[in-house]
Amino acid sequence: MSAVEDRQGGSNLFRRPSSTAGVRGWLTTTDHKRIGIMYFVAAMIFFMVAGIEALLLRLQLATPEAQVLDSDIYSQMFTMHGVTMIFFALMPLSAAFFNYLLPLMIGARDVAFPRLNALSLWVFIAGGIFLYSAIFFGGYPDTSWVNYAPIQEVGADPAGYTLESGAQSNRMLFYSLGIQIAGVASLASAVNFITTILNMRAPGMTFMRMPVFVWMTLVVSFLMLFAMPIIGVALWQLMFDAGYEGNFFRPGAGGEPILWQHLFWLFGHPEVYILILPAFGIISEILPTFSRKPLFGYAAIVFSGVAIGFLGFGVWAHHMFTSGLGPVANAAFGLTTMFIAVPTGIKIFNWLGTMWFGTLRYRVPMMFAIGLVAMFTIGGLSGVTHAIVPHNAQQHETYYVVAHFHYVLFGGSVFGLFAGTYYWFPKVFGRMYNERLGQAHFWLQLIGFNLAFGPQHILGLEGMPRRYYTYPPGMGWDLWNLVSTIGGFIIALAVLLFVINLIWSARKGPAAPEDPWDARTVEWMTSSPPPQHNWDVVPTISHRDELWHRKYTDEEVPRPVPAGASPDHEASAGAEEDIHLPDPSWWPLVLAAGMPIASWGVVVDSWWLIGAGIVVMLFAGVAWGNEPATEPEHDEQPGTLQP
Amino acid sequence: MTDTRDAEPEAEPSQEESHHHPSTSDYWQIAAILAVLTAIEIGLYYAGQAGLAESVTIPSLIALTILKFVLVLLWFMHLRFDNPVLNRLFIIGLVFAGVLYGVVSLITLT
Amino acid sequence: MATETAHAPQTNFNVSNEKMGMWAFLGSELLFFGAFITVYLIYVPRTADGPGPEVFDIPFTSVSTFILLMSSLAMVLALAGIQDRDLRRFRTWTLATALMGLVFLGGQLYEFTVFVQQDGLGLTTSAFSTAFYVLTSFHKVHVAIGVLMLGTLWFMSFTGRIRADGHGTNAVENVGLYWHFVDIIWIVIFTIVYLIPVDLAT
Amino acid sequence: MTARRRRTVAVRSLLLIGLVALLAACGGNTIEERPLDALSPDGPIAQAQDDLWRLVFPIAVVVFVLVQGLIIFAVIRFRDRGRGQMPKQIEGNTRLEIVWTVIPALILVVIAVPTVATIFELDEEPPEDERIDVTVVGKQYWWQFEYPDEGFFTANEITVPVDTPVYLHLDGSPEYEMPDGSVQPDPEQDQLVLHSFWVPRLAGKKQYMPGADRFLTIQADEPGRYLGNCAEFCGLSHANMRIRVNAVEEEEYEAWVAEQTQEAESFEGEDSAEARGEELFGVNCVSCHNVDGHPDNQGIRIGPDLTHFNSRPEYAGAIFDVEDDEQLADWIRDSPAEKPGSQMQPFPDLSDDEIDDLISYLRTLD
Repeated sequence: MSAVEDRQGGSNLFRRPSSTAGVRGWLTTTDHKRIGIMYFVAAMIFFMVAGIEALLLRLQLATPEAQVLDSDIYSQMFTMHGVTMIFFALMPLSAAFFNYLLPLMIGARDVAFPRLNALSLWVFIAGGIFLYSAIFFGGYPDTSWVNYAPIQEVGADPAGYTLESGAQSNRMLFYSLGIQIAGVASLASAVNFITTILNMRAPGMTFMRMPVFVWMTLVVSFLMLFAMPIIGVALWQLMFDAGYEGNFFRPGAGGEPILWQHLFWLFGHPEVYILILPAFGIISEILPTFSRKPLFGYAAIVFSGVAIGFLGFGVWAHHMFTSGLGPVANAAFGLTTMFIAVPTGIKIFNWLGTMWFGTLRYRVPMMFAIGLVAMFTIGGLSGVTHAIVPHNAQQHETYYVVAHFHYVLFGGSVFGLFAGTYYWFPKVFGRMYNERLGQAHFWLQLIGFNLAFGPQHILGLEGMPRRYYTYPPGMGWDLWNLVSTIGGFIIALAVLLFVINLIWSARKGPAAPEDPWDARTVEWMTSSPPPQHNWDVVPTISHRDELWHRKYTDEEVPRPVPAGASPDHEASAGAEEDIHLPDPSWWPLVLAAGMPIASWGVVVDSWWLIGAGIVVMLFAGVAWGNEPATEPEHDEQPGTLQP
Repeated sequence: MTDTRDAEPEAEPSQEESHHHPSTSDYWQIAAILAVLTAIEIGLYYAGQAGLAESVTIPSLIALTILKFVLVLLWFMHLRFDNPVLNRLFIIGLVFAGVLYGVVSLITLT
Repeated sequence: MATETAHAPQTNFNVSNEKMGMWAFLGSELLFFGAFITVYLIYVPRTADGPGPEVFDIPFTSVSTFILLMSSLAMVLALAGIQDRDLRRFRTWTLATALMGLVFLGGQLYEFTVFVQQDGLGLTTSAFSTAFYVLTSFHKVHVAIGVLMLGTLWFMSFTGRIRADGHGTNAVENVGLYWHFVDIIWIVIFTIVYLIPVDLAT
Repeated sequence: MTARRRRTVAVRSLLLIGLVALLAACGGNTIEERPLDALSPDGPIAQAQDDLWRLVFPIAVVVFVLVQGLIIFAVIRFRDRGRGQMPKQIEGNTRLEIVWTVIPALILVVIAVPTVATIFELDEEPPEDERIDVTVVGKQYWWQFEYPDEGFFTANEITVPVDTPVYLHLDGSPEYEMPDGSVQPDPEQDQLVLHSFWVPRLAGKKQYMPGADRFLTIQADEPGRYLGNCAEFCGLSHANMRIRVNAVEEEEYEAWVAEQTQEAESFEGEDSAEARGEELFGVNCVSCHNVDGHPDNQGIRIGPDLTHFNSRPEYAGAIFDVEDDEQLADWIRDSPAEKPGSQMQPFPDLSDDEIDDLISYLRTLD
């Protein structure tokens, strides 16, 4: 009876897939680990695309009055660089880690809603494909990722002597709909991860025993849950303005342009923490492992993370100090912004405390983790200088700000995410990465990064505004721009080494043991790579660093626990559990496919195409509702399926 | 092809919850109260049209709306009887929405 | 839908994953509607010399509001039906809920056509009109999705996914939560959009 | 000294020399070579902002050195020396937590107090009888300046007296008095977008917000030509929208104002290049440009007011030299090709002679 919809679907394609092999197995998978890997691969592709866009920008700026890109292409490139990096590279890279690690770290077999998880992945990919299809409809969005009203109403060339006005409104629609689709994916992930963490922890895994990475995932999920709707509304309104001549942000008809800035930054500032907190979580796992010490001040790090999350909603107007909010609002938001430095400082000092008196082993993950602490500190300090509101009027919209947020997002997020990639690589692929290549990657990236973004501090303070496609000589900007461009290409080389290392090692690297780093948390207890069901027996948690306590005695200077005496040996003697895993499904993929179809309908103004997209989504949604997550008739055999 | 396996676990919690569930007559009573409150709201609207001061009608309308909101939340949505964690999820959203949008309106309108 | 947790009967909070996920989602929805309502409130006086809130037909909207309010009652009665293992009561009240939802939608759409054709209040007339139409349409889309979910539930009671032994109760409960949420949002919109601003505008 | 040691020393010295040379190459710049430098204030507003920077930057440097020093120390001191030693398992220390919560908070208080004070201080409006009012409208992609008290307009370039606050009204809903006395909204009212007015050495920036009013005070201590830019993305030629502030002594300023209030000379009825140019201007240009004194002037301000075009050293958002006839001819013929997104329509039908005549007329507008 439960298979009614299988027969309804009719065609062979939509019969419920039962095999996990081949391409079809990946397309229909509901396994959080496979979804995590696909998230990573797709996000890395977007990361490199956005990186190439950045290189083009840097080429154009390397010398004054260069002619590499014209103003129009330059505007498209910097807009797409920002949008892609934030919504299609960094957020999904974090989601890749959440997906893969979260169930393993809390001792679950999967996330709470496996099909919703697959939906998030496919919606994100559909959004990316949709956004990049803009090239066929008159070009990419070109009014910057913040897209301040009312330029989004009139386009980058209102006179229309250079650009066609129809193409300009299409560009705005791609901006609006592309990010909205990505937002749907984030919202679905947020609901999924919150439920998973709150509801599906292993026995004994109390909140204060959760790894910090899980805590940060929880905070980030709440940030997404409450921030994504806000940008969703703003983008939805923009869609009506750009596509249907609405008046939300049109001053002539009573619209309020400043409202866009409010809605954008109400989302935009929590978004910064959505991007950075996962990296904080990752290095809070790596630093203890490679220092062979527990995390210093676990509770302080957790609560400062939660505090950053909350405060993140109370500082949005510091992006708007020059928009004329008045002295009271400016003072209030200046103060909250300064205050947020306190929990951030607590984190930095606790990481230092973790390293202090430790036995530090410099493997690649650890180097990137220390790199994050050092580089993020610089970004944090320039952040404090932004909070001095009067001087912010000098810094705002200059390269000083560009330098600041690249120190936070590249020096912070990207260093952290790369650290995590190296750290969990052996777990995911069962093979070790190449250590020497990894170290070369680290040093190249550290040097290239500082060359690229360090000089931008100076450029900004010397008065170079952002988003200029060209600049005249004689401003004192020539040298530093050249240095910055050279640094950008060194970063590109470093990332190339990274990708080569990953691809080569995933195929040819030496086999990795279960626990190559002598780590502390439970994901290292299962095999590398983990079986599809994650655990033969779900671990029972009795300590914060559960695995460490199973391996070492509780003495001040620990000794290894004698073989056979650790509790997991006792546990594994227990009876086999009856394991039911979610079955694969086509519906997440089909539902996701409906979204770009309807969105293309909006762009070409075809109600038929919009309708078709909606019908696809509704059909998939109803079929989804009628399909049980787990088919009752076949049981997975533990250990038979590998991701 | 019967779903016996997934029937068991989900039947369990709902049975457990049904101990606290209000009866159908409770639901009818709540609905009646909601209907009356709505009638009062509409009455207030017309009273306002007829000249009743805004300082009376607007606060009363807001109070009645909040009352209706809470009644549906607590009774129809069972928030009164369910695990407090659900309560919190919703209330965080409510507080965020209220405070953030309140501040935005304040800044924009002044 | 209701069976995602089949392999994990015990959850940490003793609440089904679906219910917790639904509440989290509803918490998020508050920020969606909150933003639309805020923008509307700011834009009420900005009619750009076009028609303002005085075009609203209070008696008509009151009736459709009342119908939506009562559909919430039908929804809990449907849930009570399935909880009491009474499939017939469940089907009757589910269908009643969906029908009341449809009546509400029809009334709203009719009201829109009146505004556009008789009062000349188009989407592009002013900031006020854009904010009004987008806010209420966003709510209408929610009602329409709710009606569709109710229809699916009703259908599922014939395919054996919802049964008299209580199987599928979780799904009914979650759709119910969504439906009531859509209702309470309308409670707020009705007051803020229809009952209050006329006073402010005059 | 071993060969290895010598090599290390040599490498280090080279690195050091390179670093010093690099710093010298940039740090040695005079202010003329960094005309937009935000850390070289030349007026009381920019000075007040810079004072805060001078307070906060050293604090940031100290924290930077402290944290990076601790990291480097830990990295060297606590490295794994391969002795297989196991460190003590320290979970945390409440006293330390309190210390590194309270100390940053105290530092922030030190920063916060003068910050808030300066915010309110800079927000004060200069007294009406001591200031000069200028109304600013951000167009795409040039700045329109109106001296409302004296009743004339300029573009991209303003002249102000030193030591006098200039109160800029960034007017988001501009209106103009027409020749017939009526008041009309800006013809491009619906096309206005965000800009940001920024002359770094005189004051921090402020957004130009369509539909709203914003105010900004600037003031110069010394006579000079201060450069500025649009700082909020406004379209294709965002990078080509410059600001020039000429600060001059009081007498010079008054002379300049007297000159700017003059009407343009008319050549009606003459037979000269200027007269032909004036006529061509009347046919092609007055529908967008205002020239006080032109016989066909309609008072329309879509493009810049050209009454004193030739008195401004630069045009087109202050990117082209006004004395370059060839450039000016190209500009008139097809301005969007010269400056992306320019809103001035191309005039492909004007002959070379006609353009020469037009330029001859423009040369008289000073």
